[in-house]
Amino acid sequence: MENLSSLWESTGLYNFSGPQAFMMLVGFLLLFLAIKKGFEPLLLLPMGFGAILSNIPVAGIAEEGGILYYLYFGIESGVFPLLIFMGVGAMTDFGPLLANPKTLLLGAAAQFGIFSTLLGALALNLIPGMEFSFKDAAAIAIIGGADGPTAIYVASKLSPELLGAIAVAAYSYMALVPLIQQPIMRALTTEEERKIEMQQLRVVSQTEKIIFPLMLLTLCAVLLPSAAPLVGMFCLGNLMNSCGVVERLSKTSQNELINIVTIFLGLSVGSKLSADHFLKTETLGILALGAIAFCIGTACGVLMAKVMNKFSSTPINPLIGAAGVSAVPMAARVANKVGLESNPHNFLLMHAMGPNVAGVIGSAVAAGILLSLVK
Amino acid sequence: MENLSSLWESTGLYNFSGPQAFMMLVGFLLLFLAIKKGFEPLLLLPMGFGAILSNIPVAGIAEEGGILYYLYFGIESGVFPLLIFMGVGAMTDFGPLLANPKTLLLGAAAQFGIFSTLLGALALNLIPGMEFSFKDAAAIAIIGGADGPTAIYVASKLSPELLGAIAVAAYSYMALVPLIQQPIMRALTTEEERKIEMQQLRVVSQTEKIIFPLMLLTLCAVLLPSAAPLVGMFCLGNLMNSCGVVERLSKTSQNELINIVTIFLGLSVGSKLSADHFLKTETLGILALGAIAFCIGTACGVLMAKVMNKFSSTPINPLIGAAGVSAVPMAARVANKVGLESNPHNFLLMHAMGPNVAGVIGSAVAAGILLSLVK
Amino acid sequence: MENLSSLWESTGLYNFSGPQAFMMLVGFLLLFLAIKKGFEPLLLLPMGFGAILSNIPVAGIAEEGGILYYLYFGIESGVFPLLIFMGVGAMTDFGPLLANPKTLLLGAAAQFGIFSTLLGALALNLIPGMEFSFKDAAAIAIIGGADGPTAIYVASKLSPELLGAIAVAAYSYMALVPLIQQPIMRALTTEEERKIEMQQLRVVSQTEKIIFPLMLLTLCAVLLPSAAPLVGMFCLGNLMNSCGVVERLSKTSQNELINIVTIFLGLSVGSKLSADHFLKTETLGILALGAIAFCIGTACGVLMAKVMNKFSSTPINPLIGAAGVSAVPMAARVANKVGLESNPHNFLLMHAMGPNVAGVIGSAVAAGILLSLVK
Amino acid sequence: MTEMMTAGIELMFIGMGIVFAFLALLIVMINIMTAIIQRFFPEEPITATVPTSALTSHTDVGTIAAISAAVHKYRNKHK
Amino acid sequence: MTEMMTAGIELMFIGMGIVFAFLALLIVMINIMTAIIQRFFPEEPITATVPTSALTSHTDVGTIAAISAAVHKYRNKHK
Amino acid sequence: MTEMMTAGIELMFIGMGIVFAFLALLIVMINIMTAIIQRFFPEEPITATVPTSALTSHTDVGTIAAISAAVHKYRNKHK
Ligand code: NA
Ligand code: NA
Ligand code: NA
Repeated sequence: MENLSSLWESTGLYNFSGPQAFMMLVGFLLLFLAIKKGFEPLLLLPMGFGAILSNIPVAGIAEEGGILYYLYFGIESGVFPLLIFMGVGAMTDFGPLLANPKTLLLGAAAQFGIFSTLLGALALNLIPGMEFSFKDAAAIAIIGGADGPTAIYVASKLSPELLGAIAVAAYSYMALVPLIQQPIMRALTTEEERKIEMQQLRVVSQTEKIIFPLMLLTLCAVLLPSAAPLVGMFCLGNLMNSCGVVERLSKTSQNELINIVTIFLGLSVGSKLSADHFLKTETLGILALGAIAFCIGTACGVLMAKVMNKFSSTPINPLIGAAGVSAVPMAARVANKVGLESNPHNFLLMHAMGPNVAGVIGSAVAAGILLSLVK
Repeated sequence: MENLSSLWESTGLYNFSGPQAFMMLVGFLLLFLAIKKGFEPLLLLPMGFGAILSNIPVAGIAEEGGILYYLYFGIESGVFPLLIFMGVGAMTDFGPLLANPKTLLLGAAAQFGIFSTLLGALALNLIPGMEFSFKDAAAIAIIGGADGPTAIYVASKLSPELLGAIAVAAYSYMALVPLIQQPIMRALTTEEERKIEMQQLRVVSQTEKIIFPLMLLTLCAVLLPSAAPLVGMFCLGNLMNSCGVVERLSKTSQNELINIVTIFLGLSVGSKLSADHFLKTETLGILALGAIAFCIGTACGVLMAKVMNKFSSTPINPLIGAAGVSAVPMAARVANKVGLESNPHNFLLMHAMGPNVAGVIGSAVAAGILLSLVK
Repeated sequence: MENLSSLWESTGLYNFSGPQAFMMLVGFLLLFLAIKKGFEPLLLLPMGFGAILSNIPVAGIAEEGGILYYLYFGIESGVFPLLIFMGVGAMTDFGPLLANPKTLLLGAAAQFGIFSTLLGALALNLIPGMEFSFKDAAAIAIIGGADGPTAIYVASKLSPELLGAIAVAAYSYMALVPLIQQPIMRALTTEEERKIEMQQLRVVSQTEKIIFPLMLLTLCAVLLPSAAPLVGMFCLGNLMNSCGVVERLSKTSQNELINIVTIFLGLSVGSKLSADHFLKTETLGILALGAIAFCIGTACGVLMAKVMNKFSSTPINPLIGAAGVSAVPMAARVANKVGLESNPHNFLLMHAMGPNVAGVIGSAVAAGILLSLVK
Repeated sequence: MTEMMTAGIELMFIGMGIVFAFLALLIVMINIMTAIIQRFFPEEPITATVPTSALTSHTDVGTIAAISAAVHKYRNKHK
Repeated sequence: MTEMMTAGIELMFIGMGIVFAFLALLIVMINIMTAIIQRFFPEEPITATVPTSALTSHTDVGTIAAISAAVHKYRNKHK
Repeated sequence: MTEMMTAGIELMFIGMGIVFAFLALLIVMINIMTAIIQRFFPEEPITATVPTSALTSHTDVGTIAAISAAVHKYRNKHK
């Protein structure tokens, strides 16, 4: 009967701690958001499942010898987020940006969401129970970049313990972009501004699309090498797609490879949703800061667009500024939708894709700055 | 001429040992079974090839620095069998089981094949030349689960030296299911019983299919966490498929990912078919026990179905009990075939799929019990 | 302002060394050759990109902790080139070779390119500034095999520091095969010889195609086990394709798996194009020797074919001898093209595929000899 | 030796007991789940979101073909 | 230096010798194999070997299930 | 604490400055690139660059082989 009692002592029931049970509920909540609400399901589903698996007592799935322990090495080494970034690069069309390069400034402005959040995180230290180091603050700030792989890459380098909370915040708010952005966009623009029609974009030649990623990479290598891993893998994916001579590599990086890595990445990020890392007052701070970061980024993008519209020879609809936060392609779609409400003949989608991919570049640049200056 | 003699000393001919040559023949036999007899070729072909490669003298393909040495880490860490289990989960439809949940008992009964084989292995210690530790016995017993990835996972944890023989036995007998099961099924049932028609299964809603894997995982986490890695990855795959929102992940896990891992898994398992591990009296014991395990599992399933038919309000054809051993979907097809012989209008296939997937759950549960109690 | 100066000190501009900048230019040159000239783009594009990434100062992408550092392990362990070889094996049809087995001798003759280059490399030691060890010489010689994965595999075992230069040379000359081979083929054959029509090849049965890779592997295991990793993985891929029972594994190895590994392999080889390894006088020697190796291999193949034509009962067009260097399928196409110029009704392509795949076997055998005798 | 056999027999009983208990509990849970879902979340218009996996969608093609073939045959026979 | 060259020349002869010996032996083996196969296992109808396995066979399950369901339904209707 | 805030504010200004500088420089570079390309390399017929490689070209081999076989057959017939 010794066996029976040792069996009882090996049950989850005997070993469950309250926090573990709570974290499993968080995992189920993420699954619910992913499946029923359609919140970024490609990442939140494996992430939620990883949270459940890693909080099962006794099983040790996220401890040495468990599968999530081994998979996590793909994040620790930076390989997983960089491969995802390569796949995203292969899916990205720089055409709209090249046709209207000044929209890059909108992508720059929206990064104020990152740096203001950094200040906010440092300020939260005033509240008792919150304690963020400078590195933590920088890792939290990157949520404002509204770009999943960038956030995971930076957090894994600067503040691995906060990785789970940061990834959850980043992907949740990316899924909430329509809810978060619309009121801000409406509040900051007049009906007249929202009606502004933009000139049709010129056709961009294949040569330009081939040269651009190489130019971007060169600029990055020369001026901001700490952003080179992110920017480099993004440009590699983009070049594989635009050059047209390695179609089979481009397709694989956009499909099977990114799918496999997405499953592994989601599971491993979820394994950082353990009770001792997530159930802290700090997590509430991170969630709050993330929401604020998205709001500030959106606002800055819209305001920048208003300023540019004043000085530009061709009209600029301020709504496309909101797409500068990245969150490709949701933010661009929101701009399109809000624009259509004011002027049913005004299709802003392609115009908003410019600032949208500019936002990706902008947040990779900001990530490079954080990685190089925060030590 | 020093070179010539050193070359001669580096030939296989000079270095071949009898056992190595014999194991290469075993490898060729596996290839023959896979290619000409159609025995589980997806696994036996790479496994047989791995056996050949790892027994080539001098080359050291399965030794440190060789490719099979590195690939084997995927088994040692449990990652390969768990990823295969995830893919199998994504291919599994729990519909028939949910429509007729009491067939779970058939999947439970068939696990007696596992535990009786455990006793058998211990009893074999009486025969001189056989020496099985308790762990070895448990690893051999899992062959009775008739489930490839489960057998490999458990054997890699409890008795890595027997892994090769266990995997060969498990997959060979799975391929032989039609031959093994039919006489037992006929012997234990009457013509009348085989003619029993079952009620058509109700349609199962998508919500049920989404909730079920989560419920199964929760139950497993609460009661038998040691089974959680296996059950968890299986449920992840199943959920990815049934939820409908991550189609690209589900497809990749069912196709490219499982294919890649199958090649690697087969090769690495084959690398355990080395002369010193396989050419022992014990291997004959393992092969004999494996066959007995399948027979006992089948018999218990059928007998359980006969008992249930006595007490059930709706009729149960005892043939579907044989499907409780897993070996998806061959065992279910055998039940269907034997049933059709007695009653050409009686299609048992979908009814047998219930106990069939129940057998997968049952053997994962049994694996958890072995992993948690055998130390 | 301390931050500003530390930022300046972290720019690439501040840290660039001349050699690094030069190597980035080499990377761009490889991209240009791949994209604009169509030189083996599947490998030269990721390789060129890897060269750029690994020479970005500060970023440390190829140093410990960087993504290229981790990916390089796939080359160090031999896993990447062997997986590529498996995929190539799955794409290879041994039919033309089996229909006309004596063309194997053409593949043998062309390997003189390898062994004469070995001598050449040793002779180059006479030139001041060049210093090749015996291992280096053997690694350089394998360029003459005109087979990418074989060259990378051998170089990674014998002379990892030269890997970058050797891979660049091998792939560049493979892309240049039409330019290199045509003048040699014309110079060594008469118009009459080029007009020779060959008998149509018999149909080869599936059984022969299944037995052949197994026979080849066995012969290799018995006589030259050091070639077994290369030959074995090649035969595995070929068997998976020809046996017809594991179609899903065969397709995955020919598509997604080889694509993923090609991206990783290219990037990691590129990471060996660092300034300190590549910018040496030796590199010029390697490039020169590579070109010579291709020329000698081509010439020997053609001459061997002329000799065989003298003694053979059926006519042999000497042009197909040039295909013996491997460089599948470019070399075979060149033979076809040159043949058509002399006799517009003479289609040599399928006849040249025999020596072409014979060249792959031949260089794998030669690789085995080098790996076993050079220490 | 006999000690190991005793332990083996004990494990056999415990093991089969747990397997049965676990799967029996699962039956109860499934029945509860089905009851709840059928009462509170009755059959949604399912065909909106249908799981399509590479393998199962091949089946659909096969399925429709099979149905059509089977029905066709049956009808011909019973004319 | 000269020592290395000597070793290189030796390796060249040995190497080419082995390459030719190996491939020549392969020719002989191929000819034997072809002779045996053509005599004892003449050209089978190639499409004979069909893959059957856990992974590939899900389709079949669906197909048979569909037939069974269809026939069942049809029979009920035409009773 | 205040020290950290000061550092944070400094980082904010430097960071936004660099982001703007970098992307503004990129605008200039794009304009230069576009000007150069439109003047010196005007819109080529895009389909020009065709992949040629060991991996993708097996099909081509088959194609050419098929053509070759077909032509061969044709010639034989019409001799
Ligand atoms: Na952004
Ligand atoms: Na089972
Ligand atoms: Na060759």
